[in-house]
Order: sequence, then structure tokens, then C-alpha cells
Amino acid sequence: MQLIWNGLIVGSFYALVALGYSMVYGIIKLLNFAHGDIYMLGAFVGFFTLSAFGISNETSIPLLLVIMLLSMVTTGLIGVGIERIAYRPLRNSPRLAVLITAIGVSFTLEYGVRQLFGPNPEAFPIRLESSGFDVLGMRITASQLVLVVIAAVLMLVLAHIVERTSQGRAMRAIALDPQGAQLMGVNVNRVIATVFFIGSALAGAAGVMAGAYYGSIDFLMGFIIGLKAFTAAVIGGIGNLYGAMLGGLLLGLLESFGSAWFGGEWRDVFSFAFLILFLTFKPTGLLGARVVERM
Amino acid sequence: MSALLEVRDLRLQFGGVKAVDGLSFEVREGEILAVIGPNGAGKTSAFNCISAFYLPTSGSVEFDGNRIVREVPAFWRNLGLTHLLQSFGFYRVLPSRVTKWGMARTFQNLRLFRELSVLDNVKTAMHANLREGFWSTLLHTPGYRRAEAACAREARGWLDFVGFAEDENLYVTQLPYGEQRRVEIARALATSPKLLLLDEPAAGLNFNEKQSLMELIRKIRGMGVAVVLIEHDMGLVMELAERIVVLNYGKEIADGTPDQIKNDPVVIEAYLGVDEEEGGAASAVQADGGRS
Amino acid sequence: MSHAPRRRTRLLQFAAAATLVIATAGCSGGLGGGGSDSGSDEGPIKFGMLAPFSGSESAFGDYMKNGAQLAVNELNADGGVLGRDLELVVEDDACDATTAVAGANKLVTDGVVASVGGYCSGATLPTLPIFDEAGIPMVIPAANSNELVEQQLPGVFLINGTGTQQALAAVTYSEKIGAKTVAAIDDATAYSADLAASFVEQATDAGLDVAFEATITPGENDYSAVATQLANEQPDLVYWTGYYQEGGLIARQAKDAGFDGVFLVGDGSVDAKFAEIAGKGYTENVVGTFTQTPDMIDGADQWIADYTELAGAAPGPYSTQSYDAVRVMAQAIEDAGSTDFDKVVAGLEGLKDFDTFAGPLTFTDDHTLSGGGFVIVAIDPATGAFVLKDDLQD
Amino acid sequence: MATRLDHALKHAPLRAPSPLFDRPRAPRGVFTSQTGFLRALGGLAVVLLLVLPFLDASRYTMSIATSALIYVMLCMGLNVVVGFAGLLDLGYIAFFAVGAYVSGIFTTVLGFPMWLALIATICACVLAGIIIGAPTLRLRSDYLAIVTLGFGEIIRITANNLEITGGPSGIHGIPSWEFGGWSFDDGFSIGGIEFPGYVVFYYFVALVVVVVGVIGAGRLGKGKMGRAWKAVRDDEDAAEAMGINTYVAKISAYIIGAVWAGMAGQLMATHLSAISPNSFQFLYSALILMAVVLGGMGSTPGVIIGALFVSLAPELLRDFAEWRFLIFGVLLVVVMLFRPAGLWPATAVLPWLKRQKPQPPPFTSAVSAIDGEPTVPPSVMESVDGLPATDAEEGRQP
Repeated sequence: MQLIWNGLIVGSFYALVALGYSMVYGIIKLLNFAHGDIYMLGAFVGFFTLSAFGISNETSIPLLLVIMLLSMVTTGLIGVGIERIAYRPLRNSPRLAVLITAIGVSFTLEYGVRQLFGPNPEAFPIRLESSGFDVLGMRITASQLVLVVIAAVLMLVLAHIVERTSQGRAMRAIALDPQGAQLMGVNVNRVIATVFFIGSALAGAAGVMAGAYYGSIDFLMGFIIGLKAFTAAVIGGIGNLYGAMLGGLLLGLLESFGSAWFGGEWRDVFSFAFLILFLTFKPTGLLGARVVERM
Repeated sequence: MSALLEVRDLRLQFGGVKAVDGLSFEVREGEILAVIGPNGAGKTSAFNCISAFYLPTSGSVEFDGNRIVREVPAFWRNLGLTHLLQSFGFYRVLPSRVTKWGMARTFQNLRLFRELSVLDNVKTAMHANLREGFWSTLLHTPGYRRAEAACAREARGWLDFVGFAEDENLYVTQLPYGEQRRVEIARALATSPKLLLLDEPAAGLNFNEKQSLMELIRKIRGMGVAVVLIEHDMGLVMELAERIVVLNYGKEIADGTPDQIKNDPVVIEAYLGVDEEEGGAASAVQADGGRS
Repeated sequence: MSHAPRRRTRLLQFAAAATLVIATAGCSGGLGGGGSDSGSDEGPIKFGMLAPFSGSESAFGDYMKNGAQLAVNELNADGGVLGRDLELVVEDDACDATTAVAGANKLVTDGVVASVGGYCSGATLPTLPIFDEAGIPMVIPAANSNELVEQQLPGVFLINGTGTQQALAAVTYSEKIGAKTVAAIDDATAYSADLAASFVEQATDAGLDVAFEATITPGENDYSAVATQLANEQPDLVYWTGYYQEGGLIARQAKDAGFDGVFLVGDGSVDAKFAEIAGKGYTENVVGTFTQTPDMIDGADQWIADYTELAGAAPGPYSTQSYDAVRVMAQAIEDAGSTDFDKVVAGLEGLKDFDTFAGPLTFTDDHTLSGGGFVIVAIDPATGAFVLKDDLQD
Repeated sequence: MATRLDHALKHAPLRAPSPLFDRPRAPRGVFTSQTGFLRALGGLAVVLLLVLPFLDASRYTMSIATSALIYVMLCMGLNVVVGFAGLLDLGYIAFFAVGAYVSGIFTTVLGFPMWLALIATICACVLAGIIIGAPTLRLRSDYLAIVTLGFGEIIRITANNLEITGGPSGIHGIPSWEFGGWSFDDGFSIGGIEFPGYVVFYYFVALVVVVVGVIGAGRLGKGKMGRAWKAVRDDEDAAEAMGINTYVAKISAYIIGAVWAGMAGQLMATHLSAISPNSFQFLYSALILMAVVLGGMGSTPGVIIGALFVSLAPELLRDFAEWRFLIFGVLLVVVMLFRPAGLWPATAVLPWLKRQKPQPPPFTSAVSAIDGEPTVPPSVMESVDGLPATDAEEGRQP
């Protein structure tokens, strides 16, 4: 039981980050390596603003929400900027080029932050008080509940945007057939920018939440979770939002059980091995569209 | 004249779309066959199935005594493992194998190797019948040198054959469009085919280029190579083809000599009738694509 | 194509010719000149220090550098060594073997006569043969994996207590607080794994029953798995041998999960950041094994003042060890009366009760500390800093 | 002659009519032909490397020079995978690790001599290449990237947690090469010049890396196999249509890359005499990729330059160690944006040779006028002809 709950907690982080991955991939077929670092950036934006106001060891949830919104906007804009500067010029060039650029961006973000805040982990100023209580064999803390609720809300909002709004329709159109959408008068650049904004904002939010929940942030925190989030996106079927959410939670559970059985040091091995097997046998993921049989 | 290529009841389905729907025709040795039809008629899809790039939903394709479409045993099909098995190379023929059997093709939108020189593009096509091993390459043995020399000689021969006039060391992207078309045909020929599939070879060519293309195709047929071409340019087709197969909505609606086709009411109704508007627009689009 | 080999052979002949010419010319520093690696006999005596200044461990590099620099300054202030000034040459090892080897070779080339560096065991190991071959004695201030001395190279001395000794301190403390069951968690780095292993070993010998020994992957955030394990097994004491970042997280998550035993941490985690990361109310029963730091010793305020003046920051982990390393090495050279390898080694071996922060120092036969001088520290709720709790002397 | 030439080709039913006119032979000589110039350049480089120890034989110089050469070897290997075959491998360092660990274990734990370890290393790397490549090479380029990355991490973590690999502190005390009683560490002296062990080893590495690595990879890249790789990189479907089994081509490239990396790893293990897992982090995979991209994918001289830059830069600016990765990251982006083909592109033509190449004659038809227009992605074409855009795009572009 406890394992399941732990898995869900981690999974909700993965899911939030995976959503951004999945959206970006779905729309411009780009594996945005820098996405995990946006997550890290979100945490640091929160850290920076808070320490700028000299706040520390705060525990109020409203303040957390404010900060979260703030860094969501910031990271969103950063995401758009990255797309504009690094990715848009390369939209028609081979995938390899764009991928490498993405890696470059990721390095730049990570070590840029390292230069700004130093290599040592920082303690996040907002902490959620976490008095634990037991429910049917699981130990649940208030902070975990807050976390899950926020994550759920964000995902619902996203789902609404994609399903109901015209922007969302445009996104899906482009994902299906960019040229076609363009012919239909969709402003591709603007929609792609929107996608980057939303994706990055979600990652930023996840970053702040991670900071508040775990309490420690460092400039490499985005790397591993970026990989895991991608794994989650693939498992769920990349390009498919519900797939991303599902994949995130699934991966969380897998890891929780995996590290319980094989021991923590093998946890990454476990999830990567799983990813590889998965890709080998079902490259389209759980909810992914089935591609036509061809060579 | 026995049949070189035999297509029986070929079906290809993408989800709901029936791209090819029960197509059957055959190609005899050394003839020129044209496959025509409005856009979306599934011509290219059929080509892709014949050259084993797509795995058709059903039907059989036999080329020079080799079966190109393999049956997946019912057992696996029922288990729903068809896709998996075939993606791992079971119960299927790879296009490379088909090429080795002697079927070469060109692509609707030029698909040359952009970062290779013209000569290397053609050399690449001789991969299958070139005697070079790992060690001989590493050690530059005399055998390797001979193979390379022969390969280059052969490649130049083909370039001359298709009337390629530029410097063979240029990168294909430096060539004008017409020349790129020639190189692609030379490349296809270098695989020493018995059957040559040309997918809209005239797309985006000007009048003179079309003339020389027709001449070239006749020359190829003259070497005993059968040619199947998809083409929108009616003039070229009528002048060149000995037989014409007309597709519409993935179905074959007519099969006969140019004259028969010209006067076939079904064809006129389905195709030529709308040629003014649709065909025109269509060839415009094709021309666009040709420039990739 | 066909003429290619001929050209190449010609080139090689040319190469050979050129080589010979230059060889006979015998440039200085080149092979012909037989460039010597050993330090010169005039000018300042150079001490080399390899420490991480980039990479994840880079924080400790500065602590070590400043500590050593302070010692060098003091020694120079009262006349230097053998009448010559000391000079500290610092190189980055980034905790990475490749970088470390390059750095070590650079030090050797720069003509250092002694090495007073070494933080990461994994990066220090490959440098041993280099210094050994160049006849340079090493006093290693921080790195203390047992493998360092297993090779029994004559010139290798550890002045940071080895894992064995720290583990002993941990076990002693466990017995002292009457713990029955203990557990160990390491972060899969050389030193941490080493320490955890020898803790488990000694604990078993001491008759304590070891609930489990876990390893976590550093650099992540979620350690709920091991936290849950702690909550379920409920050992009286758990020994965390890794660094403070993961340490703080685990302490917090373990308590959230319902673990309420003693959380003992190794010296890698003894840092004020630990309390910050763990957060308020998560540090009551956190204690650490550590060699004494000046703020734990009466009358060391002056030293702290000096250090702070020099570094512009308060001393941190391994500042004192580095400080002592320089003084130990200098003393040995003074005793030996020269910088000759064998004499200096003899001098180091001959040191008797040399006064260091870790107490009187005498090297054992395997060139480690006799005592180790580990004490138990606890977190001061007010400042979050670690303060002396129990010197384990009784 | 002609008959022997024909024999060099397997029997093929259709033969080209012999060339109608003789095309001008490619010019030779150092400054009149590309290959000639590059060969001369290579020769010059070799000479300089041979001379280096006579100018400065200090341990530091020797050790960074050796590391630099090992990097060159490594990058040549990755160049085969990424540059020639267009397979983005983000876990390439894993093969390096396999090489280093296998040789380390064979020599220290099992006590074999180094030459046996070398053979074992090569076998192990071929095996690793197959194990990693076989299941994953069917994946699209970006999936492949992430999967290789995963493999890299798996190898590292495994090495970090196993007993035989010495756990986190790795393996130390790896012996140098020795033949009979004589080991490289002993060194030797010729004509009164003392050759210390590390210098001898430097020579050894220089020879192996420069000659075998560079020339070998270059030759493979020029031959039949190399053309197949490049074809797969440029257009997988077209390559398949040319009778190239793309899967075989890919995996061969992968295996060769693995072997090159393994040999480099073996040399590194001998050079450092100790190896530990944190020398094999993702960072280093990225660094090597960086070297290849920066120099110019598929271009031997470019990759060498890139390798030297990546390996020497951190040493030359040790004081800026902090900034190194930031700089690299920015460089990657900038290079991709402004010089996507790298510093010395594979398609580069020596400036003074450019003039000699006849430009295509002015073409007057409507077609060529729009020749230079941006590519219309194939998806349009396919969809026009009734195919969904998705499948036609699979794995087409690297």
C-alpha cells in the first residue's frame, strides 16, 4: 500500500513534466532535452524570488501558490524564448541537428544556473508542514495531499485547454498535419509558442512543488527527472496527453516497487531497462496511435 | 513473353482508408506499362507495396518467381503479433532483397543521397554486387582497388547512359532539377534491374527534358528492362506506354492499349472528364513536391 | 589511390629524420635533455594539493585550499621550512580520474616536493602511482578509503581517520546509547560504501543486530523507498554515510514515514546545510560522527578568526585536516632536514604526538592515524550548525 | 585489365555500356587534390606528434597529449556511428567503459597480460554493440537517442554497484603493456636518450590511435560499407531501395563504433592505471558528441580538431573549469544554428580547389528557377497521394 502511495507521489511529478515533453513532441516531433531543466529552472525562480524577499522556512500554502504562478509564467516565457531562439530556425533541418541543439540548450541552462547559484544544493525557503497520518496502511502527509491536488488541478486545466479551446483545436490540428493546418490558416508559430509556454509552465510548477515538498534543489535536479519524464511519455504513447499522465503514474509505481524489490541503487537501471523493452516491443506506447506497418 | 511481375488482388488499408482495394495486373518482360489515375487513386501506395516498402493488408505479389508478400501464419495473426513479428523481419521481404531480385525504383519526390557526390550516389546502388570485405577495405588490398575501379567505371557508364552532362564530383544538391532526375534513374539502373518502377519521372520537367526522358525510357526498354511508370502527363503516357492500367479509388477500372484507354467511357468519366480542373491542379502540386 | 602508400612511407621517413635531428639537438625539457621531475633545491619548497574545484564536490575544494594556505602562511611567517619559504600549488581533480591524473602530472612537472591533497578516493587512487614514481610523499587530508593504504606505498599517509576508525566511533556510540538494532545507508560513492560496510562489519562483531544495509542513488529527490524501509524495520539507530544533501532529504522523509530512531550521519553530512535541507523539527535526533572542528575546541577562536580573514568565509569540512596536513608535512621535512623522499617518509613515520586538531598525531605502521579522533556531534537547534556532543573519551 | 575489373563485380544480368567518353582523371598532388592535401596534412600531424616528446617530455605534457590522442580515437569511433551512419548515440561512453573495465578486470582480477585483454576487449565490445544495437536500431532516431542514453546510464550504474568492477572506487593498479619480461613501465634508452615508460606508452598510443583509428575509420568510410552508412544517413528508404539492408548497415556501424571506443577505453585504462565509474557519466558522452558535431559530422579532419579541442580546452583553461560545460552548451547551440555542418564540414572543398569545379551551366527552364526553394516535406506528397503523413516520415531523416 505504502509503495503504491509513494509511487503516485513521484508519478505525479513525472506526469507533470512528461506532459510538456509529450505536447512539444506531439506538435513538432522534437525531443526537447531541455525540458527537464525547465523544471529545475522553475524551482530556482521560486527560490530566487523568495530569498530576494528574505523569506525562509515559510509554510503557508497561499504563498506557495503565488510563487508557483509566478515561476510558471517565468518558465513559460523562458520556454517560448528557447523555442524562438534555438528551435524555430531549425524547424526544417534534420532531426539530428535539432536534437543536438536541445542538448546544448539543456547544458546551457544547467550550468548557467550553476554559475548563478553555485554547485551546492540550496534549501527551498517554503516548506509544507507535513504531519503524517495513517489511512488504510498508508502513511500520508498533508504536503503529499496538497501536492497531488495541485497536480490534478493543473492537469484538468490543461485537458480543458486542449479539448475545449480553439487554441487546443489548433494544436491538435498541427500535431496531425502541420502543412495542412497552415493551409487552413492556423498560425503555426503562434500555436507552437503557446505549446512551449504551457509545457514549460507545467514543468516550472512541478519544479516549485518539488522544491516545497523535498526542500532541496540543485542545478542537476532536472536531468534525471527529464529522462524519467520522457520514459513516462513514451510508455504512455508520446504525443498523447492522457498517455503522458498515465505513463507518469505508471512509471512512478514501477519505480516504487522496483526499488523496493531490487534496492534503490538499481532503480534507474530498472526503469531504463523497462523503457528499452517497451520501446522494442511497443514503440507507440499504451495510448499511442498505431503506425502503418512498413519497413 | 511470360509475366515478370504478377499482382493479384492487392489490398492496402490505413485504418479506415482503403488506399489500394483489390488491384490486379501483370507486367511482361521488356514492356513499358503505365499506371495512371487521379490523385489519391493509390498509385504510389501500390508501388510501395510492390517494392515491399509497405506490407499490404492482403493479396499476393510475385516477381520473377519470387513471392514478395509473405503470409503470416494464422496462429500469429490470431495472437495479433503480425505487426511485431514483421517489424522484426519475420514473414516479410525487405525492399533491399526485392532490389537484389532485380526490381529497381525511383521515388515520386526525388530521394537522392544529398550529402554524397553524384558518382557516389550511383556507386551506392551497386552495393549488392560489389566484392568488398571488411579487411580488404581496411587494408586496401588489390582486390579492393579493383572492385572500386570497376565500380567507378560501371557508375560512369550509367551516368553517360542517362546523358548526365555535369561534373560527377558535384554534390547532387548542386545540380539543376532535371539532372537530379537523370541521376536518380542512373542510380536505379546501377542495381542492374529486370524491372524498373518510375514514380512520376516527368514531374516538374520542361518540354525538352520530357522529350529526352521518353528517349531514355525507350533506350532502357531497348536493353530488355521492363518499365512501369506512374505518370500524370497524358501526352507522355500515350506516346510511350504499350499498355496502360487505370486506377481509381484503389481499384483497377481499365487495362489496355493507349487507344483502348482513350476511348474507354469509364476512364473518361472517372478521369479524363475532370482532367481540366483536377488534373491541372494536381500536376501543379506534383511539380511542387518534385522540387524536394 | 594507388600511389598513396608511397607518399605515406616517404612521410614516415621524413618523420624519422626530423625526430633524429631534434633528438640530437636535445632540447631542454625534452627527452634529449632528460628533463628531471624532482623539485629544485633553491627557491620556495612547493607543496601540491589536488582538490575538487569543479563538479559536484567543488565546495570542499575551497575549504581545503584555504585551510592549507593558512598553514603555509603561518609557517612562512615564522621562517618557513629549512630556511626556505613554502608555496602551495593547487590543482583541480574534479573528483574524476582523468582530470586527477592530469593534475597530478602537472604538479609533478611543476616540481612539488610533497602532496597535501586528495579529497575523493576514486580520484585520489590513480594519482598514488604517479606521486610514488616521482618520489613525492603524500599526506592525504580528506580522502580516507581503506584502499588508499592497501597498496602499502611507502609515501602515502592518511591524516583523516579511515572508514574503519569512523565506523568504530559510530559503533561505540551505538552501544553507548544502548541501541540494539542498527541499519546503514550509503550513497554508492567509494568512501560512503566503504564506511557503511565497515560499520556493518564492526556492529556485527560488537553483537548489535543489523536490520539492513541499503544503498541509494545520489542526486535524486525521492528516497521514500528507503524511508519506508526505515519506518517498517524501526532500527534504534541508522548510520547514513553519504553527503548532507541526500542525508537531509532522507532524515526528513524517514521521519515523515514514521521513523523515530537515532539518525547518525558520517562526516560527509556534517554541514549546516543538513539542517536547512531537513527543515525545522527534523533534526532533534540527528547526530554525526566527525573529527573535531575548531569551534568544538576551546581556544580555537583565534584560528577561526584567522581562517575567516584569509578565506572571507567560515571554515568548513576538511579545512582543519588540510591545515594539519601542511603542518605535518612541513614538520616531517624539518625533521628530515631535506626534501629527499626516503628521509621525509622516515620523518613522517617518526612523528610523535604531533599536535593537531584531531589530537596528538602518531602514524601507525599502515600510515593511518592511531586514534582517528572521531567525536559525536549534534545539531544545535538555534543555528542548525553541528556542535560537539560527546567526545567518546570515556 | 577489363576482364579482371569485371571479375571484381559479382555477376549481374545488366551491365552499363562502357563509358562513352573518358572523364578527366581526378588531379593528384598535395595542393591540387583534396585527398592529397589531407594526406599531407595527416602526415605532418604525425610528424609533429612524433617530435613532441623531444621538445617537452614532461609528465604533464605527455599525459594530456596521451589523453588527447585517446579522445581522437574515441571521436573517430563516434564519428562512424553519428557522422557516417547518422545514428545519434548518447550513451557512447558506455562502450568506452566496457573497454576500460574489461581490460581492467582481465589484467588485475584475472591477471592476464594486456594483449590478451585487448582481444577480450574487442570481443566484449562487438558483443556489447550487438546487444545494445540489435533491439534498438529499429527505433526512430530520437527514440534511439534516449535508449542509448539509458544504456549508458545502465552500464555506469552497474559498474558502480558490482563487486568485480570494484564498486564506486573502481579498479586500480592496472598494469601497462609488457612483452615477455619487459614492460612499458621500464622504458628503455636508445643512443643515450632515455625513454621513460610514459613516453614509450605515448608513442604506442599515438601509433595505434592515429594510424589505426583515423586511417582505418577513414578507409571504412570511403568503401562500400561507408557508402552504405552514408546512404542510410541521408535517406533510409532510398538506401533500402538501392539494395542495402539498412539494418545490417546500421548494426555494422554500431559495432565498429563500439570496437573503436573499446580500444580507446583499453588505452585509457592502461594510461590512467585506474578507472572509476564517474569517468563514464552522461556528461562525457555529451562531450564526445560535442567534439564530433563541433568538428563536423562525417569529416575526419573536422572530428580530429573537435576531439583535440574538447580534450585540451579544459586542460588549457583549468582555471575556468567551472565554466567549461556552460561554454560547451552554448557552443553546441551556436554551432548548430550558424554552422550546422561543423567547423570543417564533410562536404567542404578546399578554397583554392573550388574554382576548378565547373559550376552547373545557367539553366533557363522554369524548373531550375525555383530549384533553390525550401524543401517541401515528403509528408505533403504522400498525403496528396492518399497516404497519411505519419508513416512516410518514419525514420526518413536522421
